[in-house]
Amino acid sequence: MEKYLLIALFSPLVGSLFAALFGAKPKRLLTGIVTSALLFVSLISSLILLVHIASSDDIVRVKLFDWITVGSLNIPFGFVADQVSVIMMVTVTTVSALVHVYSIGYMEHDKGFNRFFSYLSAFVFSMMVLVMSDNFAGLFIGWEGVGLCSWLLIGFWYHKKDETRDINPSISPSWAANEAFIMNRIADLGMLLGLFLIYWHVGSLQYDVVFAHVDLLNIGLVTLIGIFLFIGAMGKSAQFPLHTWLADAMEGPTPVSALIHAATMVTAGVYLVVRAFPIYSQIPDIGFFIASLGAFVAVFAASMALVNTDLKRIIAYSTLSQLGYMFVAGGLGAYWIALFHLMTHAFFKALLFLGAGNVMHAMNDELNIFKMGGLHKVMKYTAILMIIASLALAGIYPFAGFFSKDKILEVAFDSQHYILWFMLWLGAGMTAFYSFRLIMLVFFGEERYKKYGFHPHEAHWYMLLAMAPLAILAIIAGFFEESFEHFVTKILPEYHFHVHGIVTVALIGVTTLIALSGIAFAIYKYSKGGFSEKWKEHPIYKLLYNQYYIPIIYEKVFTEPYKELSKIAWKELDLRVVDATVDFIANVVYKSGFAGRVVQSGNLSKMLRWMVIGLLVLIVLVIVYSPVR
Amino acid sequence: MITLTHYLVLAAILFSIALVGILRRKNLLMLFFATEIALNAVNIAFSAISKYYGDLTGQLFAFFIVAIAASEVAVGLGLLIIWYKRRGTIDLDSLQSMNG
Amino acid sequence: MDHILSLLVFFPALAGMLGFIVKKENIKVYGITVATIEFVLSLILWLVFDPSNGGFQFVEFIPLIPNYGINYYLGVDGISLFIIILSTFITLVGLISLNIEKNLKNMIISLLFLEMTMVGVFVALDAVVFYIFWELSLVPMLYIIGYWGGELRVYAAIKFFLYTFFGSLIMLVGMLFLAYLYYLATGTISFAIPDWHRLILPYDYQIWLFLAFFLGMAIKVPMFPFHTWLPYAHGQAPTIGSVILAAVLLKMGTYGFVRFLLPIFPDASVALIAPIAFLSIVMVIYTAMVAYAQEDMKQVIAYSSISHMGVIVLGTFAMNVEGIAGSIFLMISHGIVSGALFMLVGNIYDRRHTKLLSEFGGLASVMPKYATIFGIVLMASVGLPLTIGFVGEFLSLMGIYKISAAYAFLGGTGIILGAAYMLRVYKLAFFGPLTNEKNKNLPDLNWKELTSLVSLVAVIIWLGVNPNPVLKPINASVESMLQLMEKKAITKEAKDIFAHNKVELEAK
Amino acid sequence: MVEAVAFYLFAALTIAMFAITVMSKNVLYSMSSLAAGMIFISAFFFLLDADFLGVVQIIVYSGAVMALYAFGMMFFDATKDVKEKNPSKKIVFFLSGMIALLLVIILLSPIISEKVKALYPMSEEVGNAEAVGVVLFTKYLVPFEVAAIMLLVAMIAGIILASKRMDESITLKIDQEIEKEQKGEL
Repeated sequence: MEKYLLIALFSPLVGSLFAALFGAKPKRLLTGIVTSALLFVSLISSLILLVHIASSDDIVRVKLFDWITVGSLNIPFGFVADQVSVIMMVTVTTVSALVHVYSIGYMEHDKGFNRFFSYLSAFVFSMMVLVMSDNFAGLFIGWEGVGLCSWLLIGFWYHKKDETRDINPSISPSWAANEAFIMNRIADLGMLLGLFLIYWHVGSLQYDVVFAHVDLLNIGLVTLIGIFLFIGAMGKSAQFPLHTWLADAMEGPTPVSALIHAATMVTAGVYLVVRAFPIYSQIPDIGFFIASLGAFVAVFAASMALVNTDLKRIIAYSTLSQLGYMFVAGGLGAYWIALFHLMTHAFFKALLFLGAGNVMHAMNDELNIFKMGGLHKVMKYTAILMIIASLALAGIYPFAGFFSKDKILEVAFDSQHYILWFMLWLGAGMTAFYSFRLIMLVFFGEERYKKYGFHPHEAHWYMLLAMAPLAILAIIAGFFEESFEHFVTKILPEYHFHVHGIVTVALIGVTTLIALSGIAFAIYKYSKGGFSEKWKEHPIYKLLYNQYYIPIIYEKVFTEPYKELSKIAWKELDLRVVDATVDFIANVVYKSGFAGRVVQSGNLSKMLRWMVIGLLVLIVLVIVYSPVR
Repeated sequence: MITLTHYLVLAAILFSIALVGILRRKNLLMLFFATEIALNAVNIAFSAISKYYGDLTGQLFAFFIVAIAASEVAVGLGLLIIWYKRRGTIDLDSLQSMNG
Repeated sequence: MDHILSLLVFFPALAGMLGFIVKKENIKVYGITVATIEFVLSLILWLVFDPSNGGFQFVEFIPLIPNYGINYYLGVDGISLFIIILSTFITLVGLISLNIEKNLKNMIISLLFLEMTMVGVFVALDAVVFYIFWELSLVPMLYIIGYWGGELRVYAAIKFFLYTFFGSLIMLVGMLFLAYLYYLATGTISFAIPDWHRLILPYDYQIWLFLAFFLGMAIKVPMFPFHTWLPYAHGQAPTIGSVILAAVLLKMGTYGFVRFLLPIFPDASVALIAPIAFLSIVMVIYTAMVAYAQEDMKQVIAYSSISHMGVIVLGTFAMNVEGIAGSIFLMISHGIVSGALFMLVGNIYDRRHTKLLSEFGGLASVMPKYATIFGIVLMASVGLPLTIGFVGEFLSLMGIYKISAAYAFLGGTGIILGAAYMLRVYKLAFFGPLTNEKNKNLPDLNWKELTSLVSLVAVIIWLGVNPNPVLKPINASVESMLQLMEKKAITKEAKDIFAHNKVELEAK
Repeated sequence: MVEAVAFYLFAALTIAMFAITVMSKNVLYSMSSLAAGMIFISAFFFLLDADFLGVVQIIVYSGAVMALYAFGMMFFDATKDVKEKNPSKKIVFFLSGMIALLLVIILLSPIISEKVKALYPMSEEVGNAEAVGVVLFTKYLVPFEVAAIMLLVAMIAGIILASKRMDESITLKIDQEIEKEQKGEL
């Protein structure tokens, strides 16, 4: 089985390096095909591992060689395929294999075709390292690796120039890429500190050693570790206040958004919390904080999605919101539910993004949904696929989202955090509304695109074909709930519900109700032409539309002062104070040399006089310091 | 009784006279003379010490000083003559080309 | 093998002397050949080096002035081994990429001479020999900056020389006094560093001597606030000068910390952790900010060098194996990475004769190979895992975390700020539309530049993925050094730190 | 007693002579008094049992050196009074006076003579000249030879310097003249 593990891990890397060989060359279809094929190899290996583990409960471990050995620190390149990581592996490889196939069509006219596949496969490799590593350091490698690939891919169209926020809220791909990288770095520092803390008190970064040892540590320490690790998770999963990069990351090509910024990378934070459950289950207070933050983000992000006009940004906010849901589950100790939602979300959100990609492709990269409408006539399949995804997202039975999301609400209610439950419930309604607002504005209603002279067309058949499995999974994944629970709770703790029967049914009913009413409201409102223009002047609309002004606040509070400060540090402090002091000392020496130059007038009789004065001084010294007294 | 100290004090006085000459005179020739006086003062001191410690080294030192003084005079006078030929003066203040 | 160190030290200089009779057309080939032989010699040294032995190996001892304990005393341990290889490697790579027309012969001869002094500093086990090489290294560098530099070269060269020279003189006084103390303690004078390592000094003396040594080395590092010579030197020096300055010469300072300060003055080192950590943290954050404000590409990298050196110093004063070994590894990785960065800036300077960021933009589309290599090196510089930059930074910060979490946090902000200024440079130079007409037809890297850069990139990735061959010898030497320090410690504070500066499993 | 009388007499004479040397405005007077002072100094050497040195003093100083000076002075206009613009005399006398005073203080203080051990003790049996000769040609042979060479060199140097046609010597031309020459003005 070790063989399959290594194949699953390294075939994306091979694909990436292969594509990199042609990096700067013109498009070669071969690179797309090879990388996709290798990802399918990886997918199949992951499935084989899944079946193997499911059938035998045998955890596969591989240790390649030692990475860092210093003092008592020993970090190996160790990989493990257990119930949790194999689920992640399957999810990641499934979505990425399909996205690869899809990208062959999506990127067909792009100059950087080969480069794109190289980056994309490199991303998959990093993600596999992240999920398969058997220690925190390996996780960190993947963690940074996906950050790097995300940077490369967000900034894929690096040649675009910077715009003002009014024209493009993300300024430019390269700006967005840098923002994402730096934001993640902030969180990574937290995570690094967490690793240090673990190492100095446990002496190892191996999961099993650390988790076996957690019980022995005092609770304050565990709390601190939990906080530090969660800071890392906050960055990668774009939780408030480190969330702004995710919406801006939509500057990358859409398959990237589907794979990285919806399905896989952003869920790494959730994965970390799930993976580190022995730590988090020790510290329910921090868990509750995580859940609260998650619930807040769920509503906060959904509210921004309500009014946005950018096709991809809406989906990005919805991702953010769903990540909030996952953290609620993770924070409240329902680790397997968080993981389950992570998986179903990966499927339907990737589907949604790929659908959005089709639309963009059809509309020449136009993103404003108010310039679309009535597209279902030309893009029938895309419309169907996106509606399936939206239904799943809204949590309608029997789509996958229903099962996972509903469980999270149940957990919130069951653990008696009714406020959280209420927020999530509200979020569910908002989710349903904005999803169908998007569907309505894009696919139905007046055909506004004609006004702008677009000629939309359906995407390639293989792009649709690539989306089909995701659609199927978005529909049926929910029915695997029981077996999923059974499978992962071999590692993860079970969540025991206290409420049963009628209350559960009522909860499901209430939730479904708000989701349905959200959908109904959206359909009703937008079939009639949407909200009035006056609404756009409303302060609440503006607040939401401008993302609560947070990006601007960040710019005013952090970015610009930092720029100013660094200018001051350089021009005022470094040049005028530090360097000037050095030069001043040098000048004093230099000037005193000039002053002393008078002595060397060249006049011999003066020199003689100096000589005699020197002699006198020496004689005085002889008398003063005479050894004979 | 004449002791070593007498000689040494005499040497010191002579040396100071030489110093006066060195400081006061601007004529290079006079400076040479003053230098000779200083050397002689030291010679006296050496031979006095030599005598009172019963050691010949002092005398020999004085002897070498005499040799050096002789060479110094030979070379110095040569240079002085050249200088005088070129400048028409042997005033110390005319030696200003070493202005720093 | 007995005299391999002497061979390593003097071969380049002797070959450099012979270089005077080599024809002008052949001098470059000659220089590269010599540097290659030297590099191979250093690799042989590594090959025959016993990684499990923490002590000095290949020791050579010839009495020079036995009455004053001054001897020709060479030796190498895990701490110095890789810095030696770094020196020879960087010299070789620098020579390959050398792109100078003016008086090439003198340049190559000075480089070979410089190589001798660099290797000499790292193999010297006698303080006098160390000091001689330490000072001699200034001479070729002064010449390189002063002759081949930019407009302000004379100012920069003199500032570099006088500033570092001033520091070294204070260090020299410290050395003399230390030898005198050794005399008082044992009755014989000795300048041998291993002898000094065994000397237990009273606390007061330790503090004063520590400060004397520290000042000399801190200027070389350069620690804040003694850093202002560096931007000038880098700004004016030719590419090769900057490469060697950043890659190796700065390491002399931090190497001195490890070789002199820690083992000779363990108590003073422990007592002064806080102020030094403060300086290093200021250095990390402040210079990172200054780097962010720069308009000149090379200055960004110059300041980034200082910022990274701050992390090295932090790691050194972590007083545990992880931190010190990490800081030594970081010295090597910083040497490779900053060398590569300066070379890259040199490449673009050769093409455009400007380093101003405002002149560039969108270079990624005209020079994809260049952009790729720059990207990889940049990522190594910001410390991405699986590149050489991560290992050292991770270990250094991990080490200092044991001393204080706050130090680790503040020093760690360097990884955020580092990403900020490096990505800013990358964005301004490589991203965005290609606006400047002059950039539209820039040629991509030629084979000469590619050879040198690819070899650096190969090292960056190889040691990033598999740092253990390097870490193992370092680990052994650092461990034996720490044992020595623990044995020597006299103050309670120092004893505490050495006793508890390791992983301690906690039981509830 | 005789010794004391002789010492004081010659001391007074020497001091007087040298004072005249230093103070006189006329070079001829100075030189004459210097020669006289030199001869008086040799008296001290005889008093100190350094016969050889005394003889050398008279021969070398009063003979050779003074002759040199006398010949040298022929090049200069020696009859004129020397005109000098002297700086403040106060400083001169103050400095010299202070030095004299301090030297006297130093020399008056007791010297720890017990520790001094003669390297080349004087013997009563042989004469001074003989003893000096023995030491000079054994222990101080090399310095003696060096001194001889030095004298030779000085002699040659003196001859060359004084005899060369100075107008054309490049080595001693001052910079301005060289420049002029280069410009073709000379």
